[in-house]
Amino acid sequence: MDRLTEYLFPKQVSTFAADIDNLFYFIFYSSIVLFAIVVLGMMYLAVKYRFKKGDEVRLTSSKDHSNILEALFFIVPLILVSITFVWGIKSYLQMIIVPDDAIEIKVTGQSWFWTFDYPDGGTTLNELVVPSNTPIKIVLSSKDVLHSFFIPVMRTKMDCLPNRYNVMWFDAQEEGVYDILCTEYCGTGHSQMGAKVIVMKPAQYEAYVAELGSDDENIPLDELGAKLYTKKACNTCHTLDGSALVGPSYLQTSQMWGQERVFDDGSSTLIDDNYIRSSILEPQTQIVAGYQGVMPTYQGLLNDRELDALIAFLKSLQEDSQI
Amino acid sequence: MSHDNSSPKFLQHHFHDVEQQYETAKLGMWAFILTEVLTFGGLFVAYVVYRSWYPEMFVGANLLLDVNKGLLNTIVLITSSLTMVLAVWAIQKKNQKLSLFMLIATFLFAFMFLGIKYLEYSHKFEVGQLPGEYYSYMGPEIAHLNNPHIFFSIYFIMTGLHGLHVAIGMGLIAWLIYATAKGNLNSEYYTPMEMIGIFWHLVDLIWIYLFPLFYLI
Amino acid sequence: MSEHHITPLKTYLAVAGTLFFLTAVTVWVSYFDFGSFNIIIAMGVATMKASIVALFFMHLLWDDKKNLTMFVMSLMFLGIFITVTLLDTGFRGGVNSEVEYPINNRATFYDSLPLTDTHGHPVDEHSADQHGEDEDHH
Amino acid sequence: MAENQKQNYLTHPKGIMSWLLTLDHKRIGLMYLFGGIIFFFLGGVLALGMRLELAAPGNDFVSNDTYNNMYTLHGAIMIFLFIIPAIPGALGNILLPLMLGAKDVAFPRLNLASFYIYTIGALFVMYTIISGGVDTGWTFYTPYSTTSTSNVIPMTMGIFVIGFSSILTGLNFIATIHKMRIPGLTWYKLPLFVWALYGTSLVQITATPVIAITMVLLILERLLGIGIFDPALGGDPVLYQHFFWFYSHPAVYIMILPAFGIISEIIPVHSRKKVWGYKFIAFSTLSIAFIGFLVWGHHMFTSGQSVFSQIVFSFITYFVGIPTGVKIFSWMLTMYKGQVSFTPPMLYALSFLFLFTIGGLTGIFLGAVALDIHLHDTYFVVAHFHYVMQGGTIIAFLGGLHHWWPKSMGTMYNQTVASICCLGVFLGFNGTFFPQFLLGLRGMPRRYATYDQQFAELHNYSSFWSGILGLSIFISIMNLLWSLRKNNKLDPGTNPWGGMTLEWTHTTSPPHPHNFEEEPVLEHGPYDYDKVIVEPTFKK
Repeated sequence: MDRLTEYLFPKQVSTFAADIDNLFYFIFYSSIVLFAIVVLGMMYLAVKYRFKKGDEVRLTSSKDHSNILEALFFIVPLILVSITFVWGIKSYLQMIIVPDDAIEIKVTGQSWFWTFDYPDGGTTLNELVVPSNTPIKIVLSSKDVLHSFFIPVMRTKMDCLPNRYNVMWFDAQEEGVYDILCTEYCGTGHSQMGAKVIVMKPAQYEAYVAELGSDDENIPLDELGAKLYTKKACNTCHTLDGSALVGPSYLQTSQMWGQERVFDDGSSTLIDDNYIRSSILEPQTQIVAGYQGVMPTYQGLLNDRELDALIAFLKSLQEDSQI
Repeated sequence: MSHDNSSPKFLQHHFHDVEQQYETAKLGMWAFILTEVLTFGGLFVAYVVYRSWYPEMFVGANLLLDVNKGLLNTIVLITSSLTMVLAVWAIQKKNQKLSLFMLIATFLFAFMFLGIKYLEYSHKFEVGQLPGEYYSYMGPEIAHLNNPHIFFSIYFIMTGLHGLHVAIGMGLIAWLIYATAKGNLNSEYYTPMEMIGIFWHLVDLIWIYLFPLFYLI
Repeated sequence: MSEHHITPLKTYLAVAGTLFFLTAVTVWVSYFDFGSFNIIIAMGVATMKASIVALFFMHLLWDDKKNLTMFVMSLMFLGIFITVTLLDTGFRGGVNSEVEYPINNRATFYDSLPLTDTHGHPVDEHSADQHGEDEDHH
Repeated sequence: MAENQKQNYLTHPKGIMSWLLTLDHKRIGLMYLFGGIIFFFLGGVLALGMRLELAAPGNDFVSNDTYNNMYTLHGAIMIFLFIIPAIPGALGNILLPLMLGAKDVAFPRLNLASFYIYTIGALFVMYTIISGGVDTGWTFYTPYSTTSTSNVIPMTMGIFVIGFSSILTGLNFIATIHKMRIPGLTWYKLPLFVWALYGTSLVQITATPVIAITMVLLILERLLGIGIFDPALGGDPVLYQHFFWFYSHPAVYIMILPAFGIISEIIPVHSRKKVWGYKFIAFSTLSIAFIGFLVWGHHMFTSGQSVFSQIVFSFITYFVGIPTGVKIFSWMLTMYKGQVSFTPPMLYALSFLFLFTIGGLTGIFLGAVALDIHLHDTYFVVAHFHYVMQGGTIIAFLGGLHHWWPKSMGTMYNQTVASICCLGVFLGFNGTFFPQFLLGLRGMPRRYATYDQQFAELHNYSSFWSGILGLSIFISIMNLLWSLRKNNKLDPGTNPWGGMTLEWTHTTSPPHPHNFEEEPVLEHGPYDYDKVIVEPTFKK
């Protein structure tokens, strides 16, 4: 049985998860009964009235209706779907009506990463940090195409629309790190557009939010760059091992430092600090030959020190690989 | 399996009699009208939804349309509907000449409709009241309103599709003129004229709604 | 096909007369401001005109009722399409008010459009040049 | 008479032009069948390619972009070029006039035109594939479809064009069913397949114009930026979804209703028993067709439409379930006190009952808004609609093909091979798609080329069985084609299953070029196995 439930739902973390799972099991067991009636009935009738070898073709029964059975076909499913409908709506209202004391976090989808804006001004990328046992109101929108914000353990999901807000909420009951997935198709990087939700104790959360953005002053540039590489979701499209994903690998760029890079319009330029900087801030102006111009601009998402840090990190890769 | 000699040559082999063929054609035509209504229907939905979202903009933008030209076109189209129905009436009454005259009149009215539409369109093009991104008109009456380009998108698509139907209708009527002049259509067999007539009235019927929606309210 | 119903000429002329009359009425009414009643009156008159065209010019009055059913069905499905879509677009803000309106009610390309006079010409020279460049860009 | 018996629509008249310009509904039907099977094969190859990529978590076989192209084309080809035209266009065309006792459909020239419009649409789709594909998903959601650099315009043009073919077939069938029946063949004496085609045709002519105009608006949105669907220009992407699903939900019934019709024919004939609840089946077809227009919003439960419409759509959705349930019980009870033969068509019909019941019941899960929010756009949905579309429509199509093959081609396939293939299809299908329900519950999103390690085992299992499914379908079609070899003709009087409808009792196999030697006279209802004995005859 454990083995079986392991294949069904993931963990129940939000307050309404259990209710939704119970709704599932209610429909599931009713369906099993209906399904058994159809399949067993079908097998029984087919075998019992089968045409055996040597049987004679004869006139068969003219029975083609039964008022009791027909009434049952209507009434039993009608009762079951009525319960399902009411239960479905009741649970749904609970999922859509946000408690008044909820903390509001803005979530922005962009091809192909998530930005989270906290009430006190901090921002994280691809890592949503929330306090446990506290209602969280998520206000969704998108910068380019449709995305959909899905947290399986919370049993909730909502599309992110460009130029329009959508709202969802949850209240996590258990600390831990859980998956966030994009479920509305959004192009090349759709399957990699994942993020994590980190549920912390409320005190830890307070500390984390207060610290956001302030810890980067004191670490060396290339270490900060390494941190930003995952934190700012560069790793969604650029690898460190030379293999090409959506964009060219950092390692390849690093190894070509100081050499010519050819673009898809036939022009070329030397790879240097300025080139890296402009390709982060204005990615659409020069597109490396063989790749698609799909990278979003990071204008406003990185400060000067952070840009320097990424460049330092990229340069350091070459030295690492030579060792 | 051929029909006996008394059956007319326009009767197709898979029908029993003329009446069945006529009724079938008519039912098919009405099924086609149903699809036409729903094709325009999609655009009506877009109109209703955007009107409900931008009520002031719609009121402001339809003041930019030329009511006189719209009214003139309404009259032209209703008249052409009348001449079309009289063409069918005349051929039923075995008056092929009158029928031919009425068809030619219908054709000319249709041409007139498109001509007036052309004048309207070219004025809109001149002042930059274009659909979508090409919209550039920012006159004092409209500059403060949001997204008038959506109104003009819907206007151009709906009247454009309607104009396309008028043009197709003209092609069909031209063929009717040819067939009537040659005597292929007569009081015994005028099904194509009646079917094209129904199509033509549909074009009129749609304009009856487009006129107030865009020019008046 | 002589057994088909032939409508008297008078009927057709009377129908056309009514159509012209109703057109005049709807234009006349549009010069008065009745608020949202203007829409209702205009649509009511249009529906009267459309019914007359369908019943008389398109012969639905005398035809096999199947054809009428077909036509009414088309209107019914169109009605479903409009009403049910409005159930969404008219009630977006029902529970969470953020959802009701777009974030920006004005498309961004308006920011670069110069003001024009009623002939579509930019109001001042400077922006006229810019405007010209914009058009080349397309 | 002897000479007349040799003459059938396949051999008379002769020559390639006589096929290309034919007005004969049976030949047009065969051309549809031929086209449909080619695209079925193409869509199937794409599906197997996708399963190959998904057999392991990483990008092991193709890149993300290639995968996105593959799943888009798989969906679009299967839906627009195979399932929607295949049953009405092929089986419907061949059988409808025969079942009505008519010499042809109401508008034969329109019928041929609609086949060529289908071909033109198919050419657009082929052009899309050759010139680099399209990666938006078959749903073309804006604003991705308005900004994607792939070939959205030729693909949407193709769908626009194919829409007209579908509309013309629909209006042709409606006029045919109303006006071309022989005297005495009243509505309640019609075979249930005809009722199903009637329901289908009504949906076709009512819903298809809306997809046509939607595609036009989408193309204009790309070309002119009209701002109706593109949020950057003030448009609303959710409105696009309303437009799209106003067609595409009823389109589900364009796909499944003819399958219901086929099953309603196969089960009574092979059980040699009067069909259970004729009027219930007939009217549930029409009520499903109608209710199908009111439920499109259940594809949009996470889109951000108003809470009010969520509730309304969820409520109405359940009303589709009731008539569908009535049908399933009626098919099951038809076997009661009959003489059930386990022929290949009957085996397909029984697997249909099994699979479609799962497909239908899982729809109940998705209709409950709260639960759908978790399941939306996951593999649960993928599994659900494959159980309905493949487990329902395609299984019924294969069943119908096996049932009417001797009638339309005048040959009999190897029944043992056909039965084994049916078993292979059944097992392969369940093996492929059942694990996907579990994947969906775990939260595996659809349209992913790569996925998390936790989903690997079930995906791998699904991929393995998809090979068996593909192979079984391939062999079963080859088995049908192999029967066309020389000297395998059946006697023209053959009625192998003891069918009672006009196409079995009043014409030869394959039928006469004009369907019937002389106009049939109705002697009994379509399923009067309690009144008349029709011996199955099987002669070479």
